[in-house]
Amino acid sequence: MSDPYLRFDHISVIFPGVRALDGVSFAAHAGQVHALMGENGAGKSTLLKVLSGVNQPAEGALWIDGHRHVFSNTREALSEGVAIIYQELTLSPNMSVAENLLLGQLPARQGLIDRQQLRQRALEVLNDLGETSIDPAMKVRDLSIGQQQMIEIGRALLRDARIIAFDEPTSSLSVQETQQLKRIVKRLRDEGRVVLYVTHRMEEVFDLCDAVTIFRDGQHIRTHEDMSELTHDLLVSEMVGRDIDDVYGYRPRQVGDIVLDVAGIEGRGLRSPASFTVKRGEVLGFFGLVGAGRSELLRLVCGVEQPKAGQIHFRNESCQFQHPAEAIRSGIAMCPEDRKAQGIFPVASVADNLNISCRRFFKRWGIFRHGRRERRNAESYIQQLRIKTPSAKTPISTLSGGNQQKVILARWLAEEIDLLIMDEPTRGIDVGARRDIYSLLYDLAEAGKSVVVISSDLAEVSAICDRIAVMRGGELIDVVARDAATPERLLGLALPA
Amino acid sequence: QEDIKIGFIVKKPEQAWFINEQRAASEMGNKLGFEVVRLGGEDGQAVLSAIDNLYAQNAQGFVICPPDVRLGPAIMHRARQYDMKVITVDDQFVTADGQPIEDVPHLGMSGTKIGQQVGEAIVVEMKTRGWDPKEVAALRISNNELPTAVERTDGATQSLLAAGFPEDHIFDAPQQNTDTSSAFSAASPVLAQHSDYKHWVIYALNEESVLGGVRATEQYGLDAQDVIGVGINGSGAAFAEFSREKPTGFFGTVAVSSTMHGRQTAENLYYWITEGKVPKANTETAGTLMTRDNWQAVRKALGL
Amino acid sequence: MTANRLTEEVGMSAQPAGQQGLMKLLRTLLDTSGLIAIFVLLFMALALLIPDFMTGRNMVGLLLSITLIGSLATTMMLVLALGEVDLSVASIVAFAGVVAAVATTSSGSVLIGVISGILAGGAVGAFNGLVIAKFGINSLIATLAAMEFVRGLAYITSGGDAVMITVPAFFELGSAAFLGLTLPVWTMLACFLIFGVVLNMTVFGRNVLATGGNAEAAALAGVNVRRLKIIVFGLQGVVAGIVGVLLASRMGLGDPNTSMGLELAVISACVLGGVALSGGVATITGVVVGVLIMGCVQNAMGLLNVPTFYQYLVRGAILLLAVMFDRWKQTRRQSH
Amino acid sequence: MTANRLTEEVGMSAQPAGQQGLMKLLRTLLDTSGLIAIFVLLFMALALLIPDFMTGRNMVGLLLSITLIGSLATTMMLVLALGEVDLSVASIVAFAGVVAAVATTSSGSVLIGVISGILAGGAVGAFNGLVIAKFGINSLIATLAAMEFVRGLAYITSGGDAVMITVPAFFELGSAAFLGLTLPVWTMLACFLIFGVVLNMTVFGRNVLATGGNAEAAALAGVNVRRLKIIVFGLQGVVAGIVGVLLASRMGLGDPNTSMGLELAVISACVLGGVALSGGVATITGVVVGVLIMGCVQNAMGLLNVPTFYQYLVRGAILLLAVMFDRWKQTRRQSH
Ligand SMILES: Nc1ncnc2c1ncn2[C@@H]1O[C@H](COP(=O)(O)OP(=O)(O)OP(=O)(O)O)[C@@H](O)[C@H]1O
Ligand SMILES: Nc1ncnc2c1ncn2[C@@H]1O[C@H](COP(=O)(O)OP(=O)(O)OP(=O)(O)O)[C@@H](O)[C@H]1O
Ligand SMILES: O[C@@H]1[C@@H](O)[C@@H](O)CO[C@H]1O
Ligand SMILES: [Mg+2]
Ligand SMILES: [Mg+2]
Repeated sequence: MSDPYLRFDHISVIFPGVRALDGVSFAAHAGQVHALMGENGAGKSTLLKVLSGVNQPAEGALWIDGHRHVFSNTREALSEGVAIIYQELTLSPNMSVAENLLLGQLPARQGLIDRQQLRQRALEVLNDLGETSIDPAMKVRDLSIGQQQMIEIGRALLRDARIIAFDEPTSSLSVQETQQLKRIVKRLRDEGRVVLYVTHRMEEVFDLCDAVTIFRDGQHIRTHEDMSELTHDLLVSEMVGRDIDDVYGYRPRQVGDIVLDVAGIEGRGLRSPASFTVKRGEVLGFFGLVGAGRSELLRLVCGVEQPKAGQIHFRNESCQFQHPAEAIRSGIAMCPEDRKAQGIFPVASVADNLNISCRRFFKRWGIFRHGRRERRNAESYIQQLRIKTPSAKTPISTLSGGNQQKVILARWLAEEIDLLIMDEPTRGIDVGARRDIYSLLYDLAEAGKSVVVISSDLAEVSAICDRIAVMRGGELIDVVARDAATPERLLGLALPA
Repeated sequence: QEDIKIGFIVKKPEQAWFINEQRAASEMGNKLGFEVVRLGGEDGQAVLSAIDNLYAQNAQGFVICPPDVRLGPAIMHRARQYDMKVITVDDQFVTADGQPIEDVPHLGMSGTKIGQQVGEAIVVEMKTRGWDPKEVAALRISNNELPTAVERTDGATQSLLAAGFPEDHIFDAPQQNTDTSSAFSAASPVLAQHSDYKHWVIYALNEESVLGGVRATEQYGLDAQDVIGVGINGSGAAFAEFSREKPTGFFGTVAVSSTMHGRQTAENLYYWITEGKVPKANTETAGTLMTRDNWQAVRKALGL
Repeated sequence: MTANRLTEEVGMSAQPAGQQGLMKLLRTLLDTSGLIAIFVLLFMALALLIPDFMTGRNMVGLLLSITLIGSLATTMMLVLALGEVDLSVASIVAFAGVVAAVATTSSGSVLIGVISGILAGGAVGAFNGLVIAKFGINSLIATLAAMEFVRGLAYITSGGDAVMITVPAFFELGSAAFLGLTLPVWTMLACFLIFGVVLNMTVFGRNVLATGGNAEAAALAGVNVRRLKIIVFGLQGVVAGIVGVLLASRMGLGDPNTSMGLELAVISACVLGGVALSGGVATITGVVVGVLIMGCVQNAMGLLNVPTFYQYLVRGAILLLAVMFDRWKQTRRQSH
Repeated sequence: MTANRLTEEVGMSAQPAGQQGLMKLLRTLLDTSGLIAIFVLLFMALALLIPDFMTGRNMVGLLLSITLIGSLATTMMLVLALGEVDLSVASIVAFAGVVAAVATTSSGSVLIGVISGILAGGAVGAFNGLVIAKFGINSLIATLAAMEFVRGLAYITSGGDAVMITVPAFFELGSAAFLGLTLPVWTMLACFLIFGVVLNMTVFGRNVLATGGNAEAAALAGVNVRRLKIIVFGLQGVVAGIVGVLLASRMGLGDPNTSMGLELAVISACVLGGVALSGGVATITGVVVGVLIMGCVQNAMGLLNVPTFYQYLVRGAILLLAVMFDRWKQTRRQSH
């Protein structure tokens, strides 16, 4: 093989209390899709941030095309032909799609923006991304998360970079959009660029990648250049340091009476009235493409938004929640899909993020919080979900994306409620932790609670749920029992007719 | 004999008037051998803190121009607690029923009287110019939030009315601040509304505000000959105007010697502390009309 | 809404075509840009109800009275669009005026005076920008400090008293007229134009908005956020300097006490004009309308002889109502 | 950093145990909480350099001089922690004082006066909260409107002149002393204690911080954000009401002109104390230290007879330097 185009040379990155990367060295070649894999907090994003100049290594350097670099800001990296799609969305919500796509390189003549060219280039790349329904003049805040993710990708494409890195791009993409992305990635490879690809989805690795580098605890474990000798089990055990036979580990159980009965509900984001039920001890899945209206429907159920029509009965009582607080008090809670915007309190500690809702169960004299119980609660979840954090007092914003997601999940798992709605719960979570989370969900169901899981991950939704509701374009199409829920059937229902 | 230290607390320490006053007091201190601590007291809270601060420094008394004349009882309460002697300057304390507090020595000019002087000066100049009262309007730039301002403009109004100026020719322009540009903004709509008058007279609480009114008349193309503005104080704003090449609508100002006020009150307090000589209960000073013709002489005479 | 529909129906059936067109125009205006509609309605009401309002001299006076707020609002718009705020503008205005007065008087040259004043303003602005961009200090606190500091400098430079200007040419600057409008008015109009173009049509302006919307995103996309901030605060300083010099020349003196509290009026005008304090949202038409609404209301209160104390109530109420109306429009549009 | 390490080594080897302990204490202090360290150093410097500073009488005066800012800063801390701001506090102080004075004088009862004043403050605060929470109006603009409006109310209630209080018992309220400290001081200390506990030890306080950190997330996590905002602004109003009543009682009059600009001083103290204007971050010790630093500096300038104009410079510079130092500490800690 030719000389590697990109080489990481003994890179170490140190944050207070954490050695995020520890002398990492490996190389990636031009015309290669190189997967980076590892548990949450292993250091994948940090490595990409070194590549893009956001983080500076304490030691080590990058070699690009035979030249040594240590970037001190993103502009330097961009000018050396490095483009990164970050794990968290980085868009300016009130600006147009076109401006967001070309931010940092807006076309201009004598300082004045060339509107025509701006629109033209935006249209081209949108077309390329398969997002033909998006108008370049639309505001980014009016797009769904999946569409926003595609805008991020488009921005990187417009850079015409030699090195393109994707940090979990598919975690918020639908099946369709994922297909589109794979096509783009393959094209980039064929054009002879270096593509780095971070993901937690096994099937993508085997489907798309030419090499895999595995990290654990900030250390480089191994780089596989020959995909034929790599098996699923080997990959998992190298990543998490133990064997996991079946991630989903479905546990059958007896379901009880109807707990939640939603009848003819209408509201924003829904095209026609929707009806469904949830039973005691059941795990109900909601599958659909991005924008199918799943989040909207369940937001109507738990008081985030108010329905325009229809009835909701919870435990045989009619209810009309004006606010999530009311729903939570009645025993329904929803874990939101957008971690950054709706989930975390960035400056607050892990413990505060975790205890925000459940602390009402152990407050003292009606108003005072119970410091010791809160600490114990936080520590127990940190352990159970293997949350990688220096301590419970660490600000959550310094955790890796997946570990933040675990904290948010723990916030709701700690709730003693009867119906838990989880919107894309395992987004960005590693295999090992997913297994733990599924098992906690089954525990809840076995204890007589009910769980609703909204998921765009076809394999997940068909493996862990007892029944699966499928939505398409704002309509609830059908509810399929587990036995009948083959991936083909679900996808057939979800795709536009 | 221990060192003598007195305070000099003023309500607006940034104003030229008070700067002069405090500086003159310090000069007197240098001459007679006592220390003057210059402090600001922009509102009641700040005044009481200033007094506490003086007490911490072992000052034996203070001269004060209070931010509100009704603060008298509270200030005196504190001063007695600390056994400090008090003299008021410029603005005199009043009791709840509006009567001056007689047992605190005072030196200053009455707002009403100084206002009346302004009014009289305007009346005289109107006669000199031979204006027909039917064609004259008065622009009263008012500031109802400041009691002293009200006294002054009311005083001027009184004199005008007494001289037969028609009451319905007096128009209010309430300003939001005490500076030139706020007076300008306030004056503009009033002038726009009453374009039918040939001559204008302008008065306000101080020179800066009168100047703002004068600038507004210029904006509407009124000739300097058709405007009589008379200010109060005798500060840089007036000197600037008088030293311009051509006369403007700013006819004159009633100047008062801030220097004398500062010097005199500091001296009185010093002798009160050292020799037990109680100052006169109330010394009223008067203003001098300063115009383009005599301003340098008056300035010198008043030590401004 | 019912009321609206009613008006429309009446308009359709009974009224002549011209009025019908007007009605429709008004409704679209109200629907698309609430604030402009408020302003148009307000202006028409004032013109009808107050006899002296629409006179030429009142309009000239009105224009002149908003020059300070108007000029400063254009660069404040950029500052706010960036997600920052500048509390030091009023102090800069006073300081620049004093510097210009002192420099003119001591050098005898108007040019030197004007340039020193503007440079003084620009220097303070650039310093603000540097502190904020380079040290990451919150702009509210940095400019609050500058507000104190620069006011102090103005006092020290002037010795506390208004500084007289003895060079006659300096006064003429502020009253020099062209097509019936004076230099301060032309300056304000130029600011509207220039910064309108800057905001909407230049890369710089779009980068300002993007940075205000999401500073991290802009930095990651290669926008030089630091330089951007320094330039924007510098511009704000320069404009405040120009405003200060013109004010000094109009008033004939450099007054260190001038324009207290002006910063809040400028910020109000911007926010009234739909500029988001959180950054990322701003339009020049909004700002112009915000300035005009505030100016008209103040002018009308003068014409109507509203008692001072009630002027406070009116100003407070107008501000609140206008912003509330704007919010209401937005939620209405969203729920359509 | 090298300098620091040097000091440590020297400390280790050559100095006696007591001093070594002190050195170490100072260094930890400097490392963990920059601001407290600044304050301790400042205080020691003032005590050493200014003879009259450490006297009992000066300390009592110092404490009394910070009661307004100190009391108001505690609830402002909650408002800022919520990611909001309240510019109307100074107007509320004036209004509450006027109301208390008028009510006492007309009813002859101190109790009625005090209660009316506090209620007036609380009502304004609750109204602010309602407008902000219910209509989603930006708090800066809503409270700016309230600042004008309420100041107007104060003028109207009082007729523009300060209202003197004729009931002697009212006068005594402000000077009633216990253990050598007067009621305003005790009130401030109580505020420090109560709101410190509220912020740190109650569910309410944590919800305030969470809402300031991410309001949408807080709402989804079951926090009733609207009610929270109304309560916090209401509390701010009540405390401003109490402060206003106490001030009126100390002055013997309800002055509609009092405390102009106090809101900015209060916000400065909070920000100096490490409260983030973007919400979500606040500590009571920080706020107390912020208030103390500002108070000490002002007090020392009085004792040192610093000329007024230079006081502006000093205040501005101290504010900027303290915040810059704090930032520097943070980045230093991060890069370790
Ligand atoms: N700004 C920061 N400050 C402190 N610690 C940080 C910071 N950023 C990352 N870390 C720490 O560095 C480690 C590696 O984080 P990184 O984000 O690279 O993980 P990752 O492999 O991308 O994980 P994930 O799969 O969850 O995204 C984590 O332990 C994280 O807590
Ligand atoms: N902020 C918004 N403004 C306008 N329309 C929106 C907004 N967010 C979502 N929508 C629209 O609402 C509908 C449902 O969107 P949403 O993405 O929440 O569906 P979903 O099925 O929950 O998908 P997913 O959870 O996978 O993102 C879509 O038509 C989408 O375009
Ligand atoms: O406020 C005024 C001041 O401007 C000066 O004229 C002296 O008297 C005070 O009352
Ligand atoms: Mg990551
Ligand atoms: Mg969704």
